[in-house]
Amino acid sequence: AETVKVGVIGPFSGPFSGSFGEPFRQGVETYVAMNGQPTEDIEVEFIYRDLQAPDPGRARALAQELVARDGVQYLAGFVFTPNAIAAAGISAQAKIPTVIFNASASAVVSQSPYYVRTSNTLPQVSVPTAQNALEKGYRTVVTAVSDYGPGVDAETSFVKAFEAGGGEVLETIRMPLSTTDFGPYLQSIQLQEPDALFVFLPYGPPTYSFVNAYRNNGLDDAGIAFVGTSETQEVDLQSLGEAAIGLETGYFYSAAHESPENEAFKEKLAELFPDAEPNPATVSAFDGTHALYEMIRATEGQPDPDAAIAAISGASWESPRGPITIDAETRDIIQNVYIRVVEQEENGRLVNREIKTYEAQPDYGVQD
Amino acid sequence: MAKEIAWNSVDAGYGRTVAVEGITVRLSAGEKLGILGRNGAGKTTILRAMMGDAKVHHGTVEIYGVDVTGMPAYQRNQLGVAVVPQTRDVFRSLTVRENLIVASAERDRTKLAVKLFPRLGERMQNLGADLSGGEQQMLSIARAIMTKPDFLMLDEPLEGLSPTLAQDVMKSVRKMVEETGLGCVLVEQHVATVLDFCDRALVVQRGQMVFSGTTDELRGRPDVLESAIGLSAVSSENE
Amino acid sequence: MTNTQRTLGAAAVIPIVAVALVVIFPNQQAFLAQIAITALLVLSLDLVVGFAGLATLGHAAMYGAGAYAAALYSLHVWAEPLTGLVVGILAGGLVALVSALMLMRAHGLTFLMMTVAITQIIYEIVNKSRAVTGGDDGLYGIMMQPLFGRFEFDFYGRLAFWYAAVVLWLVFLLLRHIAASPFGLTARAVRDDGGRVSSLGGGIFAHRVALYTLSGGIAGLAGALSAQTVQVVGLNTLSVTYSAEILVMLVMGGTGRLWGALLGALVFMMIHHYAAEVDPVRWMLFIGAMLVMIVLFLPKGLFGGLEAAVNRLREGART
Amino acid sequence: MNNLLEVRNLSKSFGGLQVTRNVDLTIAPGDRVALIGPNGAGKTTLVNLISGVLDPTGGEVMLDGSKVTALSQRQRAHRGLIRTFQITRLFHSMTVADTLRVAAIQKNGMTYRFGWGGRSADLIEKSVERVLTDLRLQDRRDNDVSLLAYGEQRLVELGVALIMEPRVLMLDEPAAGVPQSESHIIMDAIENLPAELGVLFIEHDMDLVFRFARRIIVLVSGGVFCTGTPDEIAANEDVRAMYLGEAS
Amino acid sequence: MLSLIASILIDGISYGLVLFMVSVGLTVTLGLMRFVNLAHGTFAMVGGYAAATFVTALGLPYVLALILAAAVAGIIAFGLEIALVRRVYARPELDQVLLTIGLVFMGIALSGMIFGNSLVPIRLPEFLRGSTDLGFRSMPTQRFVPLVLGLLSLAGIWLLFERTRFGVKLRATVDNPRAAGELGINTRRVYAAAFAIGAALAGLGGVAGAELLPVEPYYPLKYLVLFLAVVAVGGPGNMAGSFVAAILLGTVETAGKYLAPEFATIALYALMLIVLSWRPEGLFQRSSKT
Ligand SMILES: Nc1ncnc2c1ncn2[C@@H]1O[C@H](COP(=O)(O)OP(=O)(O)OP(=O)(O)O)[C@@H](O)[C@H]1O
Ligand SMILES: Nc1ncnc2c1ncn2[C@@H]1O[C@H](COP(=O)(O)OP(=O)(O)OP(=O)(O)O)[C@@H](O)[C@H]1O
Ligand SMILES: [Mg+2]
Ligand SMILES: [Mg+2]
Repeated sequence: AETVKVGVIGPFSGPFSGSFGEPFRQGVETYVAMNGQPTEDIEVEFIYRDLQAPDPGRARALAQELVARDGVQYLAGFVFTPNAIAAAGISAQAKIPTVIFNASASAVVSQSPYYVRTSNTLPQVSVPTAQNALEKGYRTVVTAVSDYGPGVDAETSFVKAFEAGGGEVLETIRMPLSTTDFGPYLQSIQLQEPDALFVFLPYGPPTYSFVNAYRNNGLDDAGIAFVGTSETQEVDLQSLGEAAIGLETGYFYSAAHESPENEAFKEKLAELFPDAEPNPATVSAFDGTHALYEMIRATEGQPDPDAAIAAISGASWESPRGPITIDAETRDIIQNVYIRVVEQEENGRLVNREIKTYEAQPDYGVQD
Repeated sequence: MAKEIAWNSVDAGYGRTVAVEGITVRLSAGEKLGILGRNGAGKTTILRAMMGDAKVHHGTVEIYGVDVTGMPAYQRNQLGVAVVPQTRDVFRSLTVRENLIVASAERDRTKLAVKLFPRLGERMQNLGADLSGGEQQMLSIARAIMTKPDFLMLDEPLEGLSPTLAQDVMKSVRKMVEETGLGCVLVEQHVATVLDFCDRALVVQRGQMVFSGTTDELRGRPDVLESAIGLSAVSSENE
Repeated sequence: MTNTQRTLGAAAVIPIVAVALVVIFPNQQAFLAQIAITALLVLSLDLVVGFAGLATLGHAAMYGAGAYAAALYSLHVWAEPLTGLVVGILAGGLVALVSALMLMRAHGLTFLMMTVAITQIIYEIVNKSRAVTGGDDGLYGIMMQPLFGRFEFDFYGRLAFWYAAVVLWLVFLLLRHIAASPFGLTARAVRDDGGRVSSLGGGIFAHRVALYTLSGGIAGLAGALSAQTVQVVGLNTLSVTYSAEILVMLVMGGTGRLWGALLGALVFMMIHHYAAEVDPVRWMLFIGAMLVMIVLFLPKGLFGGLEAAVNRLREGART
Repeated sequence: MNNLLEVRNLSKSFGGLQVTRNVDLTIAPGDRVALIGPNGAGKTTLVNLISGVLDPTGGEVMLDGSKVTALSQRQRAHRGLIRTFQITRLFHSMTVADTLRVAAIQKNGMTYRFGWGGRSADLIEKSVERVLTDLRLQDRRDNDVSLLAYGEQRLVELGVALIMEPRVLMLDEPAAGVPQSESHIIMDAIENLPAELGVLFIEHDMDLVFRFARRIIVLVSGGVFCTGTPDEIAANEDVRAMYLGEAS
Repeated sequence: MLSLIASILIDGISYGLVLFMVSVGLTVTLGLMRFVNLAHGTFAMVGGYAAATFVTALGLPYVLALILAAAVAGIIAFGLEIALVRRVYARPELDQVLLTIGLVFMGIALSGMIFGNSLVPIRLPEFLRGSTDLGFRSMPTQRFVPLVLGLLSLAGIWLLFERTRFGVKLRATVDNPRAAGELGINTRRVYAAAFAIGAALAGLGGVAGAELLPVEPYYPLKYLVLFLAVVAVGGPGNMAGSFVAAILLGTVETAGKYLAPEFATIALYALMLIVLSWRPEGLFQRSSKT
């Protein structure tokens, strides 16, 4: 059998390994375990390369080395926008089809004609979240986001959609990434008495501190609703504990999504990785692997980048998250966005219960 | 056990270099030993070998018959040896009082120090770093005495002291030797002081022991004084 | 060995190593270019740490300044590489000069924290100026013109490597010359006891400012090389974390000797790269243990250890 | 006669402690003045005030008739006011020759030269050689200063001052730690200095003071207690009682 | 207006107390011992993991877990001191940097392998959860933990290091280890004890501050700058200085968050820059009492 190599670049160690690196690997391996090899005589080999944090220089060097030395036909992974953009030069010039598992700035996919994305963009989830806020009758909001690319994208698109729907944004706060004490922000938001608070924070410690501070500073008692996106994602959910119960968020994947595809996926994942949580990043990698398989099958394992990209553009399939499509034009993902509420199950575990669906959401794009 | 300290054919130095060779000398309680020699002859190194600051390449140093060659300095001090280093080494960030307290074997012997050096009494709350050169020297001497040693090694203790004070210090040390049976090693540049104060003397030249004997014998060896210390007119100095 | 022989010998090392690296790692030239650029940055750091005796966690401020300046210059003014390098030098030197006026009276932990503060402030400002810098998404779209109007930057990084290696080589020779000069000797004196130099009529503040600015200029040069060869500049170029990483490389190699900077950068990057390749998850354990071992067994860093080993061999050969 | 150095009414307090009290003194070309006094009398402090290490709380320092009180230590050094330190301060990572070179570089304003070569570089080498010879340190030229015996470090400390070709030289216990037998090397070196130089030195070794000084200032509790020729001072009962003791 | 100022002060001081608690151990190891201990956060993290394990896995009461966590951090540090740290006290600061960074890397990798790469919460007991009503506003109840522990450790450390012979011995040893040994001080023991105390305090801080700085493998690197800032601004080795510095930094950052939300970080670092330019030795410094 012939071997097709895929280089996967992501944070397999470091502060982002828990929320991205490990889920990437779990998603890939779960897909392979469920589907075997693409065809009988093609074997896929995944080569993992660690890239802990944004570092375009290393990203480019790793991509170059994977292509030139290791002879990979495909690249995949990428959590951070600058890394994805740095590798775009290699992808474009060496014609390497690349599946983005996360990097979420709208501009990423357009950087190389061989880029495909199976995660999401922030406008994609923020716009429906804003619509939902309007539908719930919130008229005034304050937005509080971490001051970095995704945060700014989330804020910009939320504000635009919310104001377009007739809502009023009282204040937009961008909190420095290094913030650890969110109390003061929440206290000053409380003074403005908005109907709701729109939030976007990176996974892990900031989300944990923020959610606790939201509860402990009494914003919920004051009736200021929490409107979030990825804050209750599965990797953090159990550690958030009681503080998370009742929080409402809009995002593209919930582990509690009810479908046979999701059940099968979760079952296999639990079998392979007993400690793993089914996470949005896991599903993005799972679907990304599906995209890779599609391209490999279409080209029969031969290096034919244009045919590969043509094969995946416009493709649709049923993912564990629900139905998804790769936009034929932009090669970006089109997917449902679900409004979920955190509930506690019998066994004490917390889940994101889906309560509403916004179907087939495109990337709404942001220009700032 | 005999109250004595001893260097037994000691070769000592720093790192791989050897600064003194074949030093053999014994000192009993109540004795006063002087060490003479030119700059860089190795006088300080001999004292350091006793405290473990110089590396002993060969031979042993003993305190009360115990071979202390590998022992940490604090244990040697607790056995009864103290040193007043040439560089004084006062704790610059500690006050004078703290400098004294930290060295006190018993609860608070600072009164003794003040009696010896009234000047220190006026500077109790000053940091070591702010003392004048002579005051630091006083503190260094007082501090060593605070540890209640049986043997006191003084490395050029008079340097930087005013003539009156220098005389006072030597008188006090002499008194301690006589009253408490302190053993004393004195490294001094002033040949006269050594001849006057010590019972015995050691002369080192380029790391070698070139003389060991009583000070009276040394007086009769102008050749040693001439070649190892460079003094031709000791007698006139001494008058 | 005479002095001239020694100088020639030293001058030959970098070209020989560069050729050897290309022969051994023919398909990893983008990575090799990274090493050369990092070595240049660590070299500039040695001026502050080794020659001025000041530990800093803010060296990335100048590196990043050079990178962003060169990137903006190529995007908006002229995409010619060599003038871009000059822009990088000026930007790094300027940032260094301005911060030196605040920094150069401090030392120890105070100095360290002031460099952190300055770097963080610059970082925040660049992060907030998204319209100009791209913020956290990075500044991209850089397309360099061919070098000397003839040599194209290829995606394999072949030109990038040789370009960076030659710059590194020239700077190294320059710094060796400076280290032995009256300026360099005074730097060591200022490091050992600045107050003593003032008592001899030396202006230590001005001297330190000059040294820091020189170092900043070279850091800026490294930044410009990075911007031109990677074609994307990210906020990581301005981070305290990156400053810490290059400091680790320098100390590991050995401070104050220039060679140590080169060796530290090369060895650290190689080991990091291959350890992470062998075990992308647990390589930090290995690197950590390696650093501990180096401290315990090679007190003068890798270069000190190498030197000692060579001396022992020589002595062995003689007897 | 023009005074090289003139100190008027100089005072210094640390907190409540007055360490220098209204000191007046002058040094003329060719002067060899000894500053003596009990420990803690304020001798080193006075040198620190004159050289600019410390700022006075009152009074003036004049060099060549112009006020330098507001100038830094560095600027005063440039005008030829050079001092040594009671506890040696040398560059611990350097060899003896390099230490002297550093001083010569500052002296000749070559700090910002990025290479050797040129006539001034020869000048530097020559002056380094001369001082090494004068202090009999030729054997030690390539030794690290931090590894020298203390007495030898004192010599280098002096060498650093000499290479600066000072006009007023202030020495804080230059012979402390140097054996009696070798202190003449230091004194010879000072004696061989150009005659028009003014020298102020602090010393507790009375042999040296009386042999070398032409004028002695006795400082007590921060103030000038008396001034006189060596004979006058030696004969002064108060000074004997307070400072000199039985010796001499 | 008045309530804004009150809010700034309340939030600022309570944040400052968290900062003090997480850096108090470093004022011992870096400040007093002059050991460039970049691994401080590692010991804080060890304390945090230990407490989380004691509470969650063993079901011990919070307060007991807190004390045991400090002990665990202290004991581990004691072992490391004997095995590694004591070899580098006399070495240049940069060697200490390299060693402790090495320890940090190893700590990160090991904790990731043992506890996973996500954060581990320390479950609070009922009486510390939720918020406390202050009349005009509310405050997280948990913040009383750093308040009480902060004041206790400030007093305890001050007594230990300024008022006991052990404290003077430590300062003497740091000042001049050779002279201290020659005066009969067992310098090794003094150092080992001080290092363990510093690490135990770090462990305590790791638990007390866990609501804001949650425990996870990257803890030691992520907050390093914060710890160092408190010590530098306060003046190394000065307990009261660190305390004031922590409160000051906390209050200024908090004021920034209320008044100019986006510039809170810049305000913090600008303050640091100003204080350190004005007082290079930190806010407080020992001097002669004349
Ligand atoms: N720390 C050290 N490392 C290496 N060599 C040293 C060290 N200290 C002293 N030496 C060398 O050892 C030799 C003896 O030095 P030592 O200090 O014992 O002399 P000394 O007789 O006390 O001289 P002095 O009268 O100047 O104090 C000298 O040649 C000196 O250079
Ligand atoms: N920074 C300071 N703070 C407080 N007191 C100080 C300071 N500096 C010096 N002193 C005090 O001032 C007095 C004079 O000190 P100085 O060093 O001038 O004495 P000196 O005459 O040189 O003595 P010696 O002969 O012992 O060297 C001393 O008592 C000293 O303790
Ligand atoms: Mg000596
Ligand atoms: Mg003095």
